[in-house]
Amino acid sequence: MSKITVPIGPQHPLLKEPLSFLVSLEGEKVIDSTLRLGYVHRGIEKLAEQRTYIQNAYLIERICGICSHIHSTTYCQSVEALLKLEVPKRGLYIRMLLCELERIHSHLLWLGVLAKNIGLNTLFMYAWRDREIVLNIMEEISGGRVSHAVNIIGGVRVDLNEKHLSLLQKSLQELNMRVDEILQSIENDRSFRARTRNIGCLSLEDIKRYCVVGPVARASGLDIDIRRDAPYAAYDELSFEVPLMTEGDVWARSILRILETIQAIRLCTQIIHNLPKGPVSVSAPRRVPAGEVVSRAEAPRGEVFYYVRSDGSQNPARLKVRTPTLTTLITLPGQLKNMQLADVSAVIAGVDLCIACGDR
Amino acid sequence: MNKLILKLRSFFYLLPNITEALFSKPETIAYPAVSHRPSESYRGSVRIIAENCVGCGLCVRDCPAAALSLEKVSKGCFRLDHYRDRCTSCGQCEMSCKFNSIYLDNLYKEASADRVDFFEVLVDKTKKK
Amino acid sequence: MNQFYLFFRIFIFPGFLFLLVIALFLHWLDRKLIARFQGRVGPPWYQPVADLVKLFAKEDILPSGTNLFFAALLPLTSFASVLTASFYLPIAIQSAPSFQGDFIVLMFLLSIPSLLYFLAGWITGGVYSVIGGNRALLQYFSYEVLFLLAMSGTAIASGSWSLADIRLAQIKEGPYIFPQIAGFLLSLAGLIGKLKREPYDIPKAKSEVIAGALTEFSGKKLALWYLTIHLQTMVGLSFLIHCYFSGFWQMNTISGFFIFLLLLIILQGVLSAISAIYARLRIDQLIHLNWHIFIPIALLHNIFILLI
Amino acid sequence: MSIEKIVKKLQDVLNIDKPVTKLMPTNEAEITISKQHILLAVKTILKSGIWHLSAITCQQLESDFILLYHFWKSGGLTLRIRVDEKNTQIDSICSLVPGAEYYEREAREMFGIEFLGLPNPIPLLLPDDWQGGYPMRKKEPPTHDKPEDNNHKQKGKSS
Repeated sequence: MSKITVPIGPQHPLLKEPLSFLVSLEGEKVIDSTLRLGYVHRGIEKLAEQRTYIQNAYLIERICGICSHIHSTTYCQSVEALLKLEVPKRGLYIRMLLCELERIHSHLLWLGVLAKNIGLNTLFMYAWRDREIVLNIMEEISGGRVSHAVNIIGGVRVDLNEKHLSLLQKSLQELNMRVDEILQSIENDRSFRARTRNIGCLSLEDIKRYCVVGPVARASGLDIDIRRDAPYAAYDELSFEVPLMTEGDVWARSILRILETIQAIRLCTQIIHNLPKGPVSVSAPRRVPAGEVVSRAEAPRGEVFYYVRSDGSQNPARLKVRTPTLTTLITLPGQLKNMQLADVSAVIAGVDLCIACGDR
Repeated sequence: MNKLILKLRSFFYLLPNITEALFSKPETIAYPAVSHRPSESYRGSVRIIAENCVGCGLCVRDCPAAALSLEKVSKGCFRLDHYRDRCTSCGQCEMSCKFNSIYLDNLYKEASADRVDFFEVLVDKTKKK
Repeated sequence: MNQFYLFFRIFIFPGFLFLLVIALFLHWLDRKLIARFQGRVGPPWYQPVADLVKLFAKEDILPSGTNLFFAALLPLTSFASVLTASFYLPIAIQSAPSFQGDFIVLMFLLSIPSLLYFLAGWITGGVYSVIGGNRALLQYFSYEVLFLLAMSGTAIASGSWSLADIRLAQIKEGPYIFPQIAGFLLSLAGLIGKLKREPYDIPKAKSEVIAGALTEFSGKKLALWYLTIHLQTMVGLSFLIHCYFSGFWQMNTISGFFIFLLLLIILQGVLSAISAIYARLRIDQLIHLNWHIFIPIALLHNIFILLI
Repeated sequence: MSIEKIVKKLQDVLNIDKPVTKLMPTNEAEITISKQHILLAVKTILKSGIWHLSAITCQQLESDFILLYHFWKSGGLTLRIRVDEKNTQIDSICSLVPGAEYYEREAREMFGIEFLGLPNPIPLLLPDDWQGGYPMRKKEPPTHDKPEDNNHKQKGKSS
């Protein structure tokens, strides 16, 4: 049978962001695939070297539209470590609240994308409908639906008032109900199972070899979560579980992400109940003393890594961003091998790519 | 028995959900007909109270998108420009301002197709005195 | 039959114009229902017309090297074949010319668009088009057999391959929907395959092959393809209604007309619900489902009918 | 095995007597090794139970390049390697840690570090026909866009 090369991307209905995939087909079977990044490379690492620390907090947020808050959190965390600043507890809690809200938002968005790619449009609409609740909360708190501009060096910019708290309480309850419903449907719905079971499997060995992080690793049975293993912000004061699955296929990943969403809702509830009193930020100097710092945080897609080196001026001398998408991208050609073309969409959606994160 | 029902239901699991959705109010709005109302804390576009502005340039220095520019003519005479196409509505200018002059409104505006709309002179104190 | 009546019959009612209006209405109903199932507002009533007008006004672009004659011929032929099919069918309770074997002719005419769909993918030559066309052909062999087998249950029961006889037999024995409910459901599945609706929308799976064989089409030709599919929905549903429900009314009556419309709307609702609750099948799952489950059931069903 | 023990083992294997510095925050150990030892060091680390490579950071200090290999297992361990500007070759660790491929490719195209044995040495982020040198090097002049470039300024209206 002759070989056909199907271009998936840079523009393709399957991808929400530009990424070039060349899939070689034999009939309907994928025999090879190559991958090309860089269509949304904006040179943010270089750009950050020319801007002040204050400006960078907003620049970093623009790395990605889905996990914007966790990026700026990690960045601010590392600069605060350089400055040896003690961020007030209330500020940390609000940071965490937004991180967890963002996790809910990202996972629901991802479920929608997966459902759309396998042709289950109803679930797609339901997932995005429920995501709207989170977006409304975030808009109410920060004034922006995806780029919150909440983090500043030394704390956060917004404070929660009674109105926010009551809104949060009400919305989180409703969200909990709806996410439960979604979990039920993806566990039980036959057509969803038929399209996601036993595809895109990654073994624990592969996960370790490719240094995969986040839900993809946890769905294959690797117990890794920065929030628990190396607590940042105030995660050591909260109790939560890290869900684990062992199947490692797309179905396991979807169940796992929804379980994580439920945990995130639990965390949010804890945060609003235990919110400490006091200021939300401390003032930070413009100049940062020389030094190097490494900072990690658990983004919705896994471990985010930041390295900041300061030479004592207003601008960072080097800012390195490693996003979780890069780790999962490496595994994709291996996952796609010997797969049907119809499953390519499910697998690509299943690893939850964020190309803008990967390209920076 | 329950298991059997669940198994049978798994063939058309979403059926109850879609029936429920059919008879409840839609979650979306018919957008251009029904206007979207952002929340009160929504970060809109940059506004200024011109009397308070002294032309210190703090906002210009901190703007991450270089959307503000200050032209100093002489002492006390200056002009503050705003490039709305660059503005990301982050609100850093509002935080940097020590004189309660620059702020963000909470109005939702559609983007314009006219270039002129993307440039705005916020404060013009060039011809004062 | 005078000339004027013939003109009226072909172009106005129940011919072209009526068909078009009802087909577009059904299409709107489909979109509105799916939107409501998903918790959305859905399009306004004029949306299908607006879409068609927009498409007809658009520039017609095809990849260089495409045979322009065939590219124009294919949508026209498929549109014509569906229209022709509609004339043999007593749509809207209007009597139609009937002869022994028109059941088979109708089957054939309704299957022409699917074949041409494959050719459309082949002549435009884009990667997605070719894959979409191949998939359409692969799917064709499974649902077409199913559709024919399931529908022929009514012909077997009435002992004739003529649509008029099938109706007469139903008036005598009662509608076939009750004794042949399994056959009806299977032919509905076949019809979904024919219309390439979810979950049988493999040839035009958006996340894999963009728009399948129609990827490279645009403008008027694409509008004609869409119109063909809308009409095919209408004609296919009418065919089902005629074969399974036509014992409910007398020919050429007002009440019959309204029952027919009501059935059409209900069946369209069923189709919408089915496409809302199922994910797209994979091609191997489709073949497994059709050849291993549906077609054997249809065969057994027919044998059962033959025995009684 | 705890990070301290691994660091000790590394020092034994590689014969390093330089003190171990600490990157902030405090549980991030850092050890300087020479570039010949990279494969040996990574092998030792993998053997002692750390498999996760968080990132490879490359940066330019005056004329030299610094490569930082950030390993992690409940605590960080960073290998610091100095690479001379004149001889930017270093062994690729892709054979030991396949997940390092993208980090090495990125360092290769952004800084011009040559990784020997990199399985797929094509550009990762930059265009295939990129002619602009190594963009992250300090010598590359930053292209800064100024608001004065706006050509619609003259037509502006005042509020």
